[in-house]
Amino acid sequence: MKKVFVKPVSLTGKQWHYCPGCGHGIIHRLVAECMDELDIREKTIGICPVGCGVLAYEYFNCDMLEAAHGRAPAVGTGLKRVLKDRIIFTYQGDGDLASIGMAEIVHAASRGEKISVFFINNTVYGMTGGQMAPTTLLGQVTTTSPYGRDKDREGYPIRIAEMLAPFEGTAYVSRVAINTPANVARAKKAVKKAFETQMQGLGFSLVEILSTCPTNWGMGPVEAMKWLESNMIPYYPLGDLKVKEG
Amino acid sequence: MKKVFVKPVSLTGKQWHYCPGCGHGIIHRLVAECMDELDIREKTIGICPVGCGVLAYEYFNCDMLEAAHGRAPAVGTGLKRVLKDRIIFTYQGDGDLASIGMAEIVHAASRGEKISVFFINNTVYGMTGGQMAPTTLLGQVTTTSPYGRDKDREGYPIRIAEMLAPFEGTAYVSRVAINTPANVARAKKAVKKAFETQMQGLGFSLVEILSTCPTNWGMGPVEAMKWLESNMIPYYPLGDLKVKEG
Amino acid sequence: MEKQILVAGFGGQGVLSTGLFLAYAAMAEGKNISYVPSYGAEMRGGTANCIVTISDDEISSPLTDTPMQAIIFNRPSLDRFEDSIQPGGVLVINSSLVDRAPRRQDLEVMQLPLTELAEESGAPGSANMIVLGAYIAHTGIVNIDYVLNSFANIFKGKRSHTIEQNRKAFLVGVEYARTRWHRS
Amino acid sequence: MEKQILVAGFGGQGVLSTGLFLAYAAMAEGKNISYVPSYGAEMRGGTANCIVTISDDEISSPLTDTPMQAIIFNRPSLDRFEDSIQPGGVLVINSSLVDRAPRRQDLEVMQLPLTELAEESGAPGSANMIVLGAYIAHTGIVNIDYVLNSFANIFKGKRSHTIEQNRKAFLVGVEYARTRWHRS
Amino acid sequence: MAKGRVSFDEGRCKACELCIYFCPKDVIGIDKNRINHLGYHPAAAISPENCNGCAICARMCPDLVIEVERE
Amino acid sequence: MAKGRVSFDEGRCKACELCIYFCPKDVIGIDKNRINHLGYHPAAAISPENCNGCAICARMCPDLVIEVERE
Amino acid sequence: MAKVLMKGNEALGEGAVIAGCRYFFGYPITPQSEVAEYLARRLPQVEGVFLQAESELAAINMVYGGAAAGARVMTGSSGPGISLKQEGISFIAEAELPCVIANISRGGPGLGGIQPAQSDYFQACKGGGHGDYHLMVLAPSSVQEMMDFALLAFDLADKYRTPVMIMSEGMLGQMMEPVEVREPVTEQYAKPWATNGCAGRKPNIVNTLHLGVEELEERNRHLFRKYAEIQAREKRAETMLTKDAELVVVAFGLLSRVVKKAVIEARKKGIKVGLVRPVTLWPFPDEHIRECLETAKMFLSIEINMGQMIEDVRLAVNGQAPVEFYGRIGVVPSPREVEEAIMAAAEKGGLV
Amino acid sequence: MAKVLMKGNEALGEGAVIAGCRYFFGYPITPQSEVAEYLARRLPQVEGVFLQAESELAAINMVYGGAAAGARVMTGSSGPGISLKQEGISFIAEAELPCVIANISRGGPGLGGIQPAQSDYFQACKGGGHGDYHLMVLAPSSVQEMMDFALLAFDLADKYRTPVMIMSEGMLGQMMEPVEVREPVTEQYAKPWATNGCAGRKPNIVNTLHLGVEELEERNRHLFRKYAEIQAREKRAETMLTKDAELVVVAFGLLSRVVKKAVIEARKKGIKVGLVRPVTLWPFPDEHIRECLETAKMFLSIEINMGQMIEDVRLAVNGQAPVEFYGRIGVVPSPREVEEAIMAAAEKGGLV
Ligand SMILES: Cc1ncc(C[n+]2csc(CCOP(=O)(O)OP(=O)(O)O)c2C)c(N)n1
Ligand SMILES: Cc1ncc(C[n+]2csc(CCOP(=O)(O)OP(=O)(O)O)c2C)c(N)n1
Ligand code: SF4
Ligand code: SF4
Ligand code: SF4
Ligand code: SF4
Ligand code: SF4
Ligand code: SF4
Ligand SMILES: [Mg+2]
Ligand SMILES: [Mg+2]
Repeated sequence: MKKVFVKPVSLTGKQWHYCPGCGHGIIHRLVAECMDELDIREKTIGICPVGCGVLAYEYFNCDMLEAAHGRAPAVGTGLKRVLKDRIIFTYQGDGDLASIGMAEIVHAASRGEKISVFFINNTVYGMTGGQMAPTTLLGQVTTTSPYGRDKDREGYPIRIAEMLAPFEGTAYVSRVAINTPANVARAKKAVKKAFETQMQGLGFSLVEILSTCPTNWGMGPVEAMKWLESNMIPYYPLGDLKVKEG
Repeated sequence: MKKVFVKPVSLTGKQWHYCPGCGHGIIHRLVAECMDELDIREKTIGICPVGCGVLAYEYFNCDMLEAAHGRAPAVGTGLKRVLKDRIIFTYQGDGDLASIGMAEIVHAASRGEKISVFFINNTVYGMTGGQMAPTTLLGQVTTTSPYGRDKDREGYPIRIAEMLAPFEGTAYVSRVAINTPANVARAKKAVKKAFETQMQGLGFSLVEILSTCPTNWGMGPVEAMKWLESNMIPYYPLGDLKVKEG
Repeated sequence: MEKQILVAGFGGQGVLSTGLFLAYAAMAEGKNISYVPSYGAEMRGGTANCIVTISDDEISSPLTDTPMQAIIFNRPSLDRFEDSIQPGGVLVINSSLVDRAPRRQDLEVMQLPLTELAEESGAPGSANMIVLGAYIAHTGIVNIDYVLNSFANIFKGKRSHTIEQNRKAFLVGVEYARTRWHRS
Repeated sequence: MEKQILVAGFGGQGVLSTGLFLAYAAMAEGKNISYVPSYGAEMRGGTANCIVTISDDEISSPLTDTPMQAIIFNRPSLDRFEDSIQPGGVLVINSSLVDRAPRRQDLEVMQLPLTELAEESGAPGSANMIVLGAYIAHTGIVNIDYVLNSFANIFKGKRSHTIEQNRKAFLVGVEYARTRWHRS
Repeated sequence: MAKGRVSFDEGRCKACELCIYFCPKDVIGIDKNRINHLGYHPAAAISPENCNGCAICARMCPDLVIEVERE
Repeated sequence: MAKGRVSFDEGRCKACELCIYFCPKDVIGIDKNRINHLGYHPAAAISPENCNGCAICARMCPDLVIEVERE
Repeated sequence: MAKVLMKGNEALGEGAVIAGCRYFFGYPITPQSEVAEYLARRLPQVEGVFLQAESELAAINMVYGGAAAGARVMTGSSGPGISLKQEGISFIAEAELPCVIANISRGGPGLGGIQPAQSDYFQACKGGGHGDYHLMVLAPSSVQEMMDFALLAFDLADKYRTPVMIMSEGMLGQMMEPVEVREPVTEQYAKPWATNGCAGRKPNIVNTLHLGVEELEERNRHLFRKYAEIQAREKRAETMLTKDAELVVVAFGLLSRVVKKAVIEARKKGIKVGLVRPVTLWPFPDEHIRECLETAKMFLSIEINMGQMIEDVRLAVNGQAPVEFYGRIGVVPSPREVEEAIMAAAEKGGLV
Repeated sequence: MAKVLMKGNEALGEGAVIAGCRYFFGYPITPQSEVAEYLARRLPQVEGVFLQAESELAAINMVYGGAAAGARVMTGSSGPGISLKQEGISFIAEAELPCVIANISRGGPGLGGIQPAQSDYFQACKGGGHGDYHLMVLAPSSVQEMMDFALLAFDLADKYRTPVMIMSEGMLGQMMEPVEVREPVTEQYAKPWATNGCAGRKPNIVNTLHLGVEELEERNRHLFRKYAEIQAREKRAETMLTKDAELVVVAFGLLSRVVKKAVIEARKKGIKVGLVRPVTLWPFPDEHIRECLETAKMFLSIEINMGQMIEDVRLAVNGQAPVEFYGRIGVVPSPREVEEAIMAAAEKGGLV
């Protein structure tokens, strides 16, 4: 028998603090597997968000920075401008990237900053206990949209991938999900493509990854995967939105 | 003989501080004329940017606020949420709106905040002496892009109207210019439409107005109008990008 | 007299609601109370604890690092807090998740296999009500009949459908204490 | 001795470059200098002024509100600064834009119609060089031959094509001072 | 004869020449003989008889200098 | 017979049941008889003989609990 | 009226509602989020508006707009979020717009931790933003005061046209105590300066730009005349056992209750110790402290930080007695620990 | 070497280049913009990077990234922009990342004016951001010092792994003086902690989060041990005529030069007056001030603000002499005005 699935070396292996069934764990692994496969661990520097992923610096087995809430793209810009030949990625939640960090992500994308952004859209602020995110769906109940998100009160959910793809500075923009084995495989491909895009110096890359937050959605992990499928994917369609070839 | 052109009453008539031939003067007048024609001066509250338009509170003859750099859409949101039946407009430059204020404008638009935004794109930071703006054209020399804006160093100019028009919260998005009498007439129509959109409660409205900064472009006012035509309009095409009907 | 009770365990074990219930019950009985959770909302997992102060007079300090009594849900909490309990105090331990005996000799130690009891009782989510029943029955820190009567007030609104289940679990604990624990 | 010269006028009149030229010239002559502009870059229009300090020794304070000498380009500047000039000081006035005589009797007042002179000389943008020529010729604050020789150093780089024009304007001023102004 | 009449609030004029450039009838010019308190030679009607009252000058003037009347 | 073998790093398991749900061969179940130090009943192979080594379980496990071998 | 068991953050939120606040603009952050969550549920019930801003920056600027409109408006945050609001706070102070800002604080700097701390004292009291200005800063010590100070804060804000900060340890926001729910206040202040449409009057302007040299200076002096008035009228402190105290402990917030207990215990051991608890951190109650100089031989500032308020205590004491410090970070020391600190100070000062 | 006539802002920029700084991330603001503009031209010439950030927030976080990468990095701003950077500054201080921040300051609060001011003293020295931390703050008084302090700042930043602020009045950034251009420095500090790829070593982590109670406290104590070391070693001040001074004026920055002249004039009138000019505002040179107590009967803090540094002067003097204040806003008082203020203080103190 040979091992067909082992932990990637780009993870420290430290047990993470995520809730049972949380999508962050799967996504961490995908990112690390791609680092392994591209053999870039030693020249990669990752940037954690503020959000449930804040402790990712304990999990990724490469140099890591923990940035202020929403500012990872700016921190990444500072890093990359100094270390032009290193691989920089940010790992950001929807509160982090799409709410407080909106200016930084738009400008990093527009500048064509050569970094890779992994954007974890779970429609909610996980870490702070389930408040509304810019990506919260209409009607969705959260602790700060207790009557269900209403377009007239809280406005519409933002589609980040669609917003950034038209920018001339973006080289690769894709949306994937982790709700089925097939989608996880596609998600991994997209993560890899994002890294490759950066390695080829083509420009800014972003993968929006639809994920789950069973805890704050108030459902079990399996149910959460189904909810993602039937509620999120219709509003946030999957697929590549922009692929600039090298 | 009857008067066919007089100063609008929605202006105080105070002499403004703008440089000779500056587009701000024309745009101020258009906004004021629309307020006159719609008879909304007494229920309009305007918000000044930080930028050459900062002193607009001395020029518009209605209640005025002067906001921190880039934050006018947030200030406008605060005002409008309290004063639901009043008309709120912001007047913002490209540094103010598209650089430091990016998060605020995107979110106000996405929320469908019922305010009208007049966005003066003159490809440069006028007030601070001609630094690069997000809208500075490729190759354009400014004091902070002294070697000409280069896509690899400073990134690409941002097209704000195109970026915001797809949002579900936006009801009216248009781009106009002030370089010819015909375009000035169209610009006025757009400004009026933006106010009307707000009065009908349809959502967020934004008019991007291509304007001139002879001083920092280093040319005479007439030459500046020509430069606008031959350099800006090709990259920033004119026309309505979104019109939601009431 | 001011009594301070520590409740400690894993994040998901109902530690905070245990303390809160105690606070409500004491308040219903007319006592002065305060309830101080350790809050870790920015962290998933990890440990949680809270301190409930119950007093006949005005409470000066809602805090202590030497509680009189403690309800301990897991091993890390025992390790962390055992030494802090006041001599002669009460220590209630969930023996399902604590695999060692307490070192202290000067405490009244009560154990109960909470996970098993909860599963037996058919309500795995009600472990905290079981321990409360046992603890209150044993210590009499609040009047137990009073508590049983105020269930409806405490679980009001959205949680009212849980009253019966919680009451049942509470009684499991009361029963356990009455049959297995003896006042020393 | 520390001499402080104020230059004041409208934003677009070349007020600051007048002061700067003076500073460069004095520096070229080996003096200690400092140049303090009022900066109004966040404002278009409005007024501008600067203070140049020229000294044989180290300059302690680059600032003053009582300059010894002043070059005034317009009426508002005269209104604002007339009183501040030290008794016995020199006051140079652009009479094209100053429609009143100075009130002070204790100053050496020199006037010249700058706008007209500049237009006559065919270089409307060089009014500031004219006033400089007149002022330096009259006061001898820096050695005039030295100044004429260092034009090339001061207008270096991108501005070198303006040397001739500026020199010409400067000489217009020198000529004006020599023919029209007399030392009192 | 003129169908229109333009008048200039001279003190506001900054001599940007936009009115001159856009006037379809070449009515306006800079008056080199005057200097306003801002230090500019203001614009003025040099061929008032040609004015058709179209108000283009006023609409392109950034400084609210011009008022226009028409028959 | 089994073409694959799954092994569980039991102490990491949080009993989310994703592996169970996604395993195409119904190999995995929750082991009610065990409690790990996190307080969960961990997942375990209840029908190991059915395992085909596809590693879907491991790929869907958020907690890096599972290693998979195949012939 | 029967008391209700409430979380500090909820009591603060309800206090705002009682004070007539109908607008809350905020952004979630632990340990402040429950203020927002409470008001997200509560404000729509009273026809108010809760809006989750895209950031703290946006939130404070929405407050700027809402306050300019003449409404009673509140925002809240903690640590990093309060830092992000500094520009806006400076603008609000300069524009003299009344509003209430809650800082349910955590430990820093940086992301720090969510543990209770008083490390934002300097930021709150010395002006974290640019320029010369002050906030009024209230430091509640109980859940009841979270509610009561909300009422007080809105009143002070309107009265002096100034931003008022309610600063509490995170723990006070999270803990629960029975609260007597207050009666709605009725006094409201006329706001003829509000920018709410100029029908029937001249336009109003809300502005913080002052390009003229004299104008800027006069504006600053105007603000400082107001601050002097506030200092003259609004210094508040609670004192306990200070009449004959040789050792005076100074402590604020939730911590002050712990200190109270410790002071009582230390008294039992014969130490002549008293407590001054600043209620207003700005204006700082220096006179209350100076009054103690009749008997005090030593002061002890106890804080949950590395030593911040101690500077104000020193400034008040002005060299007339030694001022000692005892500090923790991220932890509210227990009564026993504080008692030990008191005993140690007393010993050092020869007061045992 | 021949001197070159330079603007203060340009001298600062060139000083940074000489110090080996190759990265500048900033956002325009008057009166700081020339620092950015100078470096936009200059850095590409030395293979460096100038990047205009989308905002001050982005700029300070780019600095965070660039400093973490191990480079010498600078940013600059003024007033409102510095306020926007407070969160980032707190993060940088906590993460112990070396960098230089220029505050070419203006008058506030709010948008205020672009006039020269020293109104950001509190913000710079007491911690404008959240949490317990300090910046080192240098206050140059001449264009030459704008350059020299840039060199010094980068050295101190690396040596202590701390952000260093250079704070000057806007006027000093704008004015021109002849400058002796310094030689490039060669000493560079090893940065084994930099996050620049973990080839051949264990991964490095730059982090400011400390969830454990003990961890957070220990982290704060660690920082404060460092600050104590800085206080012990790096206090700098210039003193003039203090040996026998009965009246000691304290003033910093460009203003201190004006005060110098006034002190000399006042001496001529028989007043025994001297000057202490703090060069480091933090650590504050309290010992230099205390040394004056041998002869000093009175202190006078002169500032271009409403009275900020005076608190540090008072803390240093600790009640042993009265401390008076003279302040302006948005205006550097003239030597004559300062002289009058000195004479008035001397009269009040009976020192004439
Ligand atoms: C400046 C600032 N504001 C707010 C917070 C509080 N905060 C921490 S995480 C978070 C939201 C996280 O949500 P998201 O980015 O969606 O990540 P998730 O936890 O869902 O993965 C917030 C608001 C903070 N730490 N800093
Ligand atoms: C927080 C902050 N950052 C920077 C500035 C300086 N500033 C004033 S105006 C301006 C740019 C103005 O450019 P734009 O918005 O394009 O307006 P314009 O002058 O071109 O009309 C800047 C950067 C400021 N006042 N506040
Ligand atoms: S709160 Fe949600 S996102 Fe955060 S760890 Fe738990 S499940 Fe995952
Ligand atoms: S700087 Fe440019 S935008 Fe500003 S007033 Fe002058 S011409 Fe207009
Ligand atoms: S109204 Fe028309 S024709 Fe007359 S001056 Fe103006 S632009 Fe020319
Ligand atoms: S357009 Fe207006 S400001 Fe310009 S020259 Fe004509 S009248 Fe004067
Ligand atoms: S490897 Fe495939 S078959 Fe085997 S347990 Fe995992 S999912 Fe089931
Ligand atoms: S998916 Fe992983 S964590 Fe979840 S139950 Fe299976 S083994 Fe356990
Ligand atoms: Mg999220
Ligand atoms: Mg612009």
